[in-house]
Amino acid sequence: MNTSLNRIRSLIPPPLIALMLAVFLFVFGGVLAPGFTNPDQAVNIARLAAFLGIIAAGQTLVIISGGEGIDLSSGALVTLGAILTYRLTGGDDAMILPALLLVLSVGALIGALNGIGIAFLGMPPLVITLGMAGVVTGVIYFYTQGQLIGRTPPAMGRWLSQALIGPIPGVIIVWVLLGLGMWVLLERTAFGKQLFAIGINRTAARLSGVRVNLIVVLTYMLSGALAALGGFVLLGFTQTVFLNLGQPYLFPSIAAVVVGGTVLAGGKGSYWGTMAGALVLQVINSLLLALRVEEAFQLIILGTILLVLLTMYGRQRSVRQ
Amino acid sequence: SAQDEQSFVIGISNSFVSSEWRTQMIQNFQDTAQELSENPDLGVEIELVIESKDTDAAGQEQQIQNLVNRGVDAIIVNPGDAEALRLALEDAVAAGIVVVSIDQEIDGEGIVNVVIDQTEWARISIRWLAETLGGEGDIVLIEGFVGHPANTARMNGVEEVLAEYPGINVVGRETGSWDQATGQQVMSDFLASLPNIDGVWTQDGMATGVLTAIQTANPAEWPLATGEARASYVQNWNAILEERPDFKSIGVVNPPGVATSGLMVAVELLLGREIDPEQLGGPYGNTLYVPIPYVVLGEEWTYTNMDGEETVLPSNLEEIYTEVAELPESYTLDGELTLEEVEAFLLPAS
Amino acid sequence: MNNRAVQLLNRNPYLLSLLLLIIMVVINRALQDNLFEIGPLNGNLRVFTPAILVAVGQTFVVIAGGVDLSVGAILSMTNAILATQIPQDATGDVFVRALALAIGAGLLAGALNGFGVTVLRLQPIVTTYATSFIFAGVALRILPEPGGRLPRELTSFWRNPLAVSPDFALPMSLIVIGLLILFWVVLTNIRYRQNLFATGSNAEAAYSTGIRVNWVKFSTYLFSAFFATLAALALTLGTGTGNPRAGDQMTLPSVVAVVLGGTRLAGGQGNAVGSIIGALILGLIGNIISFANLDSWVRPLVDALIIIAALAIPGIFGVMRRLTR
Amino acid sequence: MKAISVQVEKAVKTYGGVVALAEGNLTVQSGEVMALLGANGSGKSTLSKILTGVIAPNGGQVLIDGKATSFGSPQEARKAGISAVYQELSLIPDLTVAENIWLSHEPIRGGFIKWQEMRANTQQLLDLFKGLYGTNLQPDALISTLTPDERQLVEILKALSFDPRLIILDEATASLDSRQVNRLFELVQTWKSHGMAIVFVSHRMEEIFRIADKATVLRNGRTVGERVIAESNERELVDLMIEGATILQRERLPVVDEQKPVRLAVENLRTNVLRGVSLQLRDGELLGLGGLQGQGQSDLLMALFGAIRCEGQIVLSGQARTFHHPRAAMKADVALVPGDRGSEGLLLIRSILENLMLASWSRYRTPIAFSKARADGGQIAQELKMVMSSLDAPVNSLSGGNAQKVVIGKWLLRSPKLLLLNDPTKGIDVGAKAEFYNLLDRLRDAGTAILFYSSDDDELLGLCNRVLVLHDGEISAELREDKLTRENLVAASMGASA
Ligand SMILES: Nc1ncnc2c1ncn2[C@@H]1O[C@H](COP(=O)(O)OP(=O)(O)OP(=O)(O)O)[C@@H](O)[C@H]1O
Ligand SMILES: Nc1ncnc2c1ncn2[C@@H]1O[C@H](COP(=O)(O)OP(=O)(O)OP(=O)(O)O)[C@@H](O)[C@H]1O
Ligand SMILES: [Mg+2]
Ligand SMILES: [Mg+2]
Repeated sequence: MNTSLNRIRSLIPPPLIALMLAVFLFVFGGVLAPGFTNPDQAVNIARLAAFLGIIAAGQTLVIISGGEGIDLSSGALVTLGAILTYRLTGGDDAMILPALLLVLSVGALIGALNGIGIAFLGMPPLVITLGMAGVVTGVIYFYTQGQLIGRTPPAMGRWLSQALIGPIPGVIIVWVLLGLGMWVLLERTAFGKQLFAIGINRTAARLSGVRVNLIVVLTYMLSGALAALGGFVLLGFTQTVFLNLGQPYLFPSIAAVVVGGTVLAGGKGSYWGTMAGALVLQVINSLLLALRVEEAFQLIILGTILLVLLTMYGRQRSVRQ
Repeated sequence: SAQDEQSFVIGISNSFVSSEWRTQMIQNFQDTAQELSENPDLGVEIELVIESKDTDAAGQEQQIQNLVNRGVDAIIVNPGDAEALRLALEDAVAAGIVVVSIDQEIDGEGIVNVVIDQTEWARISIRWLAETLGGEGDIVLIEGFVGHPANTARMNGVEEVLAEYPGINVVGRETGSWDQATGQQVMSDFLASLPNIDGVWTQDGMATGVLTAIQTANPAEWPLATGEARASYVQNWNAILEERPDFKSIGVVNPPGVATSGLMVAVELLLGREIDPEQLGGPYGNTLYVPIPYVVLGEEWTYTNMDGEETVLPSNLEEIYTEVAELPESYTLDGELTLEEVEAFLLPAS
Repeated sequence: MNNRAVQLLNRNPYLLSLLLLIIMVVINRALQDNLFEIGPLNGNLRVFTPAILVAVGQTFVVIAGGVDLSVGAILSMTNAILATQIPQDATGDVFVRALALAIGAGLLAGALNGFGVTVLRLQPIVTTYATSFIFAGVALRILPEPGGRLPRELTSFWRNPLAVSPDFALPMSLIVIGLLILFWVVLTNIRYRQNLFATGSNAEAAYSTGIRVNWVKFSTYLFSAFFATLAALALTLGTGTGNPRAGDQMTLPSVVAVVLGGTRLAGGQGNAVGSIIGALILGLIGNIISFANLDSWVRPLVDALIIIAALAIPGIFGVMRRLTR
Repeated sequence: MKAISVQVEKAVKTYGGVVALAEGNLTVQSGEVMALLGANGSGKSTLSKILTGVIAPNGGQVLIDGKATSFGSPQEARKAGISAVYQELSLIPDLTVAENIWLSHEPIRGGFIKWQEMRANTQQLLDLFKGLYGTNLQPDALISTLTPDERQLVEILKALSFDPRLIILDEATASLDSRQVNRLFELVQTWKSHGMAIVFVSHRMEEIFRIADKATVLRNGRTVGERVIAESNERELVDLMIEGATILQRERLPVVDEQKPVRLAVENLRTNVLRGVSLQLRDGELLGLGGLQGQGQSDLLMALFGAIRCEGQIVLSGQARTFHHPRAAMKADVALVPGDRGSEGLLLIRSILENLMLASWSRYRTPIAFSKARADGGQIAQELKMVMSSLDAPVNSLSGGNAQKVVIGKWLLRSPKLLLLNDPTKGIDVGAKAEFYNLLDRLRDAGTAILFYSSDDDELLGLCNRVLVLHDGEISAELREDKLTRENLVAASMGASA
């Protein structure tokens, strides 16, 4: 079993496995739950996956950067991004762009603080980003005093969430563009190549002239900005904000990255894997719903599926060879 | 005069902040404390100590202990887990502290609960849905946290009423975790995978998410959806009516003002008044039920409760819309008892 | 700072934590006069005990180079078992049976984690994330909604201080903390300790030295699950009831407590006593904020800032050392 | 000691598609030193690890005292009396010397570890190398604070602490200085006389002829022969190891012409280890750095490359420079081939191309002109005669020698003016070394200034124009022309000034 699994793994890259699984589950879902497999549902799943996928983009970079990289502040930043957009635009379409710029900057700033803590104070990413999540949440409470004042610009719902080109909502187009951008960043820029390098071996990277600390800080900045962008986009979907809007997306975004074959240890992975991972998770989610499985069993099934997926390609080297 | 004013320190313990309902609840506490302090008839000076954060049962027990250790005169708690706080609150009662629980009922010695009847609250909207559908159709239910007492009470109400409508089929039931975005996702999924949904029953903030999902999917025939009594929902409702004059919904108020009522009860108890045992009810016999203030409706409707009593609920959407048009979207429609109404719960002053 | 102090801190990072704890106690005492009176002391320590126990269990996993994100769910699950298996009229043997059942279920959960990490060779963080769904689901199956009520004798036994003499009482939780420290001291003097640290520091080297690395890793998940079960016991006795989501907010703080206690997240270095200290620090921060009379809308921010500052202290020391050298 | 005879027959080990060991045969008895020879990647370590139970073979068998045995784990091998000094060391950085040596067989009473006894036993073992290590090496010192040679000693003592009947020394001398090697060889003689069997792996032929009784030679994972050392010679063994390899007999090189421009001038350089080093290096000169391990050679190279902090003056091409980061040094056309290619030079799971390009990506614009990068990478691979399946294969699919070529190729792509080499041939086989020497010649002829640290005296003698010997962070001697002899090198290494 072991070697045949290995063979499958070496033949088909994890992102493709994930994508195939998503398609399979979607098609097979129609057998289990009649009516599940239809174009509306496909668009719906892709739309929901897009939000998750966009939020998981920064997480992908951070995980690739290695050093036990993980960004637990992204959930809180999603919330902050949405709340800032909501308040700053106040429902005015003309304010969308300025708000977007500000949201990205704030996200990048918070991300930079994470990066500085990691690169210069040597704090474990898990811990500092968790702490930062607390700080961002604290900032949100302090900033809003619990009162969510503002409004969503009507254009955001139209452009992002509702059907824009044919039945396709804008967010899916945004997602695909982001996917292209991420591919260029990871595979066709020096930054991307250096990111993979620091994910594997920071000493070797440094001795090859890579400014490790700089790349780490930039990566977390990007992660912060992308999470905040996720909040911006999500506002187009929810139309209103609330204080823990983003938190439910945090762990699924990490799961999407891992299910997409990006190695948690760093140095190996892709964003299109994450995109496939987001689709898988969303199909599973929707399917469980369509099957009317009781919540307790939904959790058990979800956990089991994750374990099985990971076993297919998330295995580490054995100590004994 | 100031000399014979009695001053009380009252502790508030709240274990969930990430909700505007709670924000408004806290605001109500603060406003009421000030009003009562300024009320010359009462002659009290109230200082609030507010412990409010997102936390679990252990964290809320710590809040309560800290309040006790400060030596407060009364504690008003909105419990995250009513049963888990029972012992801690009984200890507080034993230490001579007045304990009032709002929003949720606690089964504990010496604790007074001040709540609305959650079961009845849910019965109103589900009956409206069933009647408006003409007793026929496929509906989905989107509930809050499975296992949360309030959710359980509400779903009991839903089931009781639905038992009277055999023509209504529940084709989907799922939790939206009392989370607007989750509610929206769940509804999107329902709309995509269930071809003909005639109606959707949901609660609280999830209703906004459900409505957004319907707007986004924009099926040929919109399902009939229960709504909520919140400014954002009323504003949205009003906006939709301009394009779809036949759009119908309902918003049953779950008032954050229960805080005001709870605080008044606590103050009266501190002043030595006693509760009229006749007024106490509920599963544990220690609950004062605050009436549901009103229901938002686009057209008049006659509500029949389980005992067959009929109440005519007026069409009030326009009036309410003008009230809330300029309020923040998150504002929850409210209602609270007056001091006189609270007095009615008490034995006459000796 | 003189060299020996630096070296001492380097080799015993939990000393820094101890210092931090002392500072927290002093601040808390300044704000709260009755902190050391038996009532508040007993209450505080009792409330902190579940978090302490979870953190101690987490320490084992972290030292061996892993992390257990399922401890909260295991706590929920065993809390559900205890609450459903101990009725209000339970006798001693019912209690013992329920406890055995809970521990059995906890160890089974730990074994599943250990299986995922050692046999399936999955990354600990994702394995335990995935299994946490399973355990949370089981918890919800066992106890669909919060409830259950324990006999009052049981809850009183745990909630009230143990009267040692007419004028001296000892919080039960203090006894538990004492036992935990004793347990750690014993453990650090047996071979298991060496195997544990070696595995976390360099698993391959440990393996070629003849250490059964997989068993050691496996055992750490049993430890963390076992301590999560004990935490569930403490919680169940403290609240007298069960909640299928009781552990939701216990997992990440346990990792923070472990790090605050000077244990290295990358493995190979650590101390369970430090984790106790870390959990106490987190608890006291909550108290301090409570007694500082801050506006409730700034509290979460202040809370988070204090925690992040505490976490950053070792790093800041490191930078200072580098700059002054 | 109970006598032992060990036989490995037709052992096979594959990793996925990679055959690490195709047919490993080995026989060794009590009282015998068996050398295990072979080029890089020929399977020596793999065979050793099969013997110690660390690796599960895919085929073949191990006979201990004539009985077929299969070790399920290292502790089973140890019970049979086999222990090993591993090439990549098996030490735990966060444990102390004593804890490491006694790991998994700590002295205990009633389950509790007897710390005092453990320390005392450790001291006893350390005394075997008395006087040959620094004051740092104490029973209570953390492994992470030790120098490479001290770690190597601890690894040896650890293997010894199991009281083995067969001990495998896998390149145990690679990081040791000559005095430590001498001492080890004395010990080996004693062990031998007590009836221990020894398997000795080394790339230094001179050592093989000093200590081994027999030699088993591996080529491409296959045992190709066994020879009695006394009846064989270097030529024969090398021919067995590598077909058609030539052993370089090199002429002593002259000192470089004073007319050549000075590329590098260092004045009073100090780091934690260096205590004031001054030197000059001209274009086209290959300046050797000699001395015992850890005397500051690495520090000197790392400091010049901006990888560690230093004080003092560095003048490069006539300009005073301070590099705060390797990147700055790179921009000034300095390159460093680090000492430990696995941990300092390579991104093991990434492709050969990415490894080659790591220092040069910025030259290919954004988005990266990939076809150009690929062409350049292919060219350098060809120049270095890299044996590989494709540029996209991961670096960890390469043998040691070829992996080292990737590290060097990475810098050749940037055509450095000053090349710093930190013991680049450590653990590289004879064939790869010869190619590397030719490369150095070519670079030097092209005018590159090279600063070359080697732990192999023969290399320093055969390759360099001049050699500076470091001792205790200072230059103890400069050897050139007829002063550049083995005797002077050894003497200067001990601190004697020539
Ligand atoms: N072997 C290693 N293991 C783990 N982390 C390492 C290692 N080597 C380097 N690092 C990380 O890299 C940092 C040093 O990187 P470097 O100084 O190259 O980056 P930089 O700060 O961007 O450079 P500069 O600021 O000088 O331009 C260390 O602080 C550490 O976080
Ligand atoms: N874990 C592994 N995965 C894949 N291939 C491996 C692994 N370990 C070793 N190999 C391959 O097996 C072959 C034999 O390796 P081995 O380490 O036994 O060689 P060696 O003779 O000890 O070489 P050296 O002289 O460089 O130490 C090499 O080609 C190596 O690349
Ligand atoms: Mg730097
Ligand atoms: Mg080898």
